[in-house]
Amino acid sequence: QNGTSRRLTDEEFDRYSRQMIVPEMGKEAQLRLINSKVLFIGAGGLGCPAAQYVAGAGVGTIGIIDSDVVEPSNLHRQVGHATSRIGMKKVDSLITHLRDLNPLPTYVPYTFPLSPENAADIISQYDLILDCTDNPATRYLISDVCVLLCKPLVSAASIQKSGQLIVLNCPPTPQGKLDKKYPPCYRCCFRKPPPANTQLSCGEAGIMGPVVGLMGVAQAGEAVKILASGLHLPSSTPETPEDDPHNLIQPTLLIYSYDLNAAPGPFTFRALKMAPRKKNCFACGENSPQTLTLEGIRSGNPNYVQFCGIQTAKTTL
Amino acid sequence: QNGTSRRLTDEEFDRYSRQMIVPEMGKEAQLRLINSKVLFIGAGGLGCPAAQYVAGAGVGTIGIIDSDVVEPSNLHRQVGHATSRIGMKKVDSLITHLRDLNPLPTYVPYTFPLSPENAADIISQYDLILDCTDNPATRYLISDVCVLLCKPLVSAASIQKSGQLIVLNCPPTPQGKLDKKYPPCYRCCFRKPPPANTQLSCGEAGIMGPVVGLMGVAQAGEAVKILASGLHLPSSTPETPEDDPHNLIQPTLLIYSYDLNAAPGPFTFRALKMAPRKKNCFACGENSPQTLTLEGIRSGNPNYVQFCGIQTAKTTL
Amino acid sequence: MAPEPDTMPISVDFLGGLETLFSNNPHHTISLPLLNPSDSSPANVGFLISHLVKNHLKHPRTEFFVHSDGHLTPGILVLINDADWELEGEEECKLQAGDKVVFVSTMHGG
Amino acid sequence: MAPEPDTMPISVDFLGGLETLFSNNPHHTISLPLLNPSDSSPANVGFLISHLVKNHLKHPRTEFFVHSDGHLTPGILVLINDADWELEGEEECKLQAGDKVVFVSTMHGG
Ligand SMILES: [Zn+2]
Ligand SMILES: [Zn+2]
Repeated sequence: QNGTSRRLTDEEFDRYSRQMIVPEMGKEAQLRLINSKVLFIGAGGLGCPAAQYVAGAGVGTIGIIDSDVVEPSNLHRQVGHATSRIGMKKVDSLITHLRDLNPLPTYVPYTFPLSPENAADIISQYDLILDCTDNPATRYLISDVCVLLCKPLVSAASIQKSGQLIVLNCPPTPQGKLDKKYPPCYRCCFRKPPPANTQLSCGEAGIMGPVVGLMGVAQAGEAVKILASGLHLPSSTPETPEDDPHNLIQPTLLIYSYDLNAAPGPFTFRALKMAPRKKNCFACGENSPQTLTLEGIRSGNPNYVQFCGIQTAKTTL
Repeated sequence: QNGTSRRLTDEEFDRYSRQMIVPEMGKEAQLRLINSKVLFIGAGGLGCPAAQYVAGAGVGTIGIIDSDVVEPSNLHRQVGHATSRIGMKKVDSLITHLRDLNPLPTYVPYTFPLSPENAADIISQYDLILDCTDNPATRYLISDVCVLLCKPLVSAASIQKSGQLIVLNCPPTPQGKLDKKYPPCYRCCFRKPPPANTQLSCGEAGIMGPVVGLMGVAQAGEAVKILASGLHLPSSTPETPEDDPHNLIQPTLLIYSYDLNAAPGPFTFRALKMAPRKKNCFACGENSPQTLTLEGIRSGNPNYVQFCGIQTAKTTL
Repeated sequence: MAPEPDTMPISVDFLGGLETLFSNNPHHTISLPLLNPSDSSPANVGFLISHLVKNHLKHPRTEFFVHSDGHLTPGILVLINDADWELEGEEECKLQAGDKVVFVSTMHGG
Repeated sequence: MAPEPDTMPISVDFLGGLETLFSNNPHHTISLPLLNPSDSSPANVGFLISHLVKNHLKHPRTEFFVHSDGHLTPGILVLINDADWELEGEEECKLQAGDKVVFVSTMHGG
């Protein structure tokens, strides 16, 4: 990493001292954060809290992509927006908030939707991707491009009273590599999307603010630790899952279950151990270089909208 | 509850519709939130995210007490403040942020420290208390007053890479009542504070933003569910712990362990089942009406600072 | 409670919203017949799913759990004793007393 | 690994920051002698604590776990098989093979 040996400025030291003194953090980890680039796909219920803590921690470049505008029904949970910014593009509204929280990072706005045509160009410019989106078609697109570009992915989702979180493709591993056990991609874990008639958006099914908020903050937590500790760097000696102390090759799917009628209990948080990369995975498995390419994605193959069985990706939350 | 049968205004409906359509929420639960009063003790790393989601959810009256001013070293984790408000009282800074997120609640600022002299007067005006403070002396004071005034308490704490959360005294139960099993207070769970030389503040020991942020959002989640579902109301038929489906009489202590070198694993979230109210508890047990009174607290008995073995409560984070 | 004869206890968890289809309860310990009565074959996960639909699914919107053909709705993750069911033979995986099965609905909102 | 003779396996978890005193590992399965060699009494939680200090505590700041008199530092919560140790006799509580002991450091920061 270039730049992990420079001195911190007084302003950086003032802002980041409380996290730098945490054991295993320190100046080098802080400089790794400052030298990193993180992309948030979605500036809604997940993206707002996730971006607050990633910006606060001092990640140097923060890209945010979302085409929506702020609406009053967003504000119970999208805490990076404000009543005074209703009608503004969410990306611009969130960056307004983040810039006042921490002016030091470079903020890069993308006020149009992520698409098969533009995904690779945008994702290629970042070290780590946070999936904060709201529809299956975009989730499969993001994961596929992350596999092809060797980017780790922190994926979260939430609806009504439940949330999920998983760290994918970390450490990033070239497509088709299967000589040992490697970390899974989104398709390894979720081979097929649910049928269109069982896909509910937060607009239709509702969402509790603290549930999606907790998943967003947890996403930020994973992003900060991955970048600070260099877990996103290709490992020269990947462990076998039996002795993988990092839970990366067989990551846990974290499930948060919020029960309106009870205090936290044994089912509030579940950590389910996932399988490693699958041989037959369409995106990262043995024959995947024949089935999935950046060229193909750009020209409409696979067809994500058809795969997910809906006419247009839902983007309103 | 008065007022749970009125109509919602158009603006309320616009703002809260996405949470009102969640199963088991609905108009009545929303009106319970609107008619409720919540007190945040501390406007720092826990109070900021907790207040964002409680304000977003539409709780009608939000009191915040803290005597600190905003400093640059707060901003990596205290996401309700801003660079443009450095030097402002934290309470005023946070309310500025919350009012733009949701102008409908009534915000009540207290820009002085909570003390044995003023605690009962302030706490008595609220339905639910969130302990977002940073030192043991204040934590014992808050719990003792909550027991005496029959207020449920959502208590969280965090340092370095760990966080804890527990719902106490819920449903609220009069001091000294022990004919059945009842929920514990803070002293039931944590009988003695650690010695002064092992008490670390976030300023000295450091704190990761996403860790304290996650605990704050989780606190908001408990507050919203308690008020929306009426779990804070005295129960006419308290269950025995064996069949308590609410996890309130024997609440779980939730522990979050953030590991910089690993993705979430089986130890990331632990839910430890606590004992119910203890017979020998100084604050809520059998003989507690003789040992703990509001009069006593106001006149310096117990002496919280001496009990916790430090000259002055640490209030800088 | 004592187990019924010719049945075995199976621990079944529903997460990610699926619990709302099953009496709002995330955890069930069910008594599963040792043999599938339709063909007297040993109970497998496919039989468990049909047993759950018949005896425990208390919600009109069954399509969130099973297709009209009785197969599990795509997008639901199944873990059998902590292992991905794809590695265990999916619906063909045989069950034993005390096995733990977790059904998780994939979420997409944000 | 095979258990050593005259010892029993005890599951010990450290949470709330205590793991940093114990090789940064929140979970240990230790081999605890069946008898306390100092007085040949059956192993109890007090003996477990001294055994942990002697064999597993790898950190100079021992005062975060035990006082100079060998007793556990106040502010540490102990759960024995999921029950508050105050209800189990604290340091006097006898241990059996397979028991699960959790030590949690209380936090106060915010
Ligand atoms: Zn894959
Ligand atoms: Zn008590």
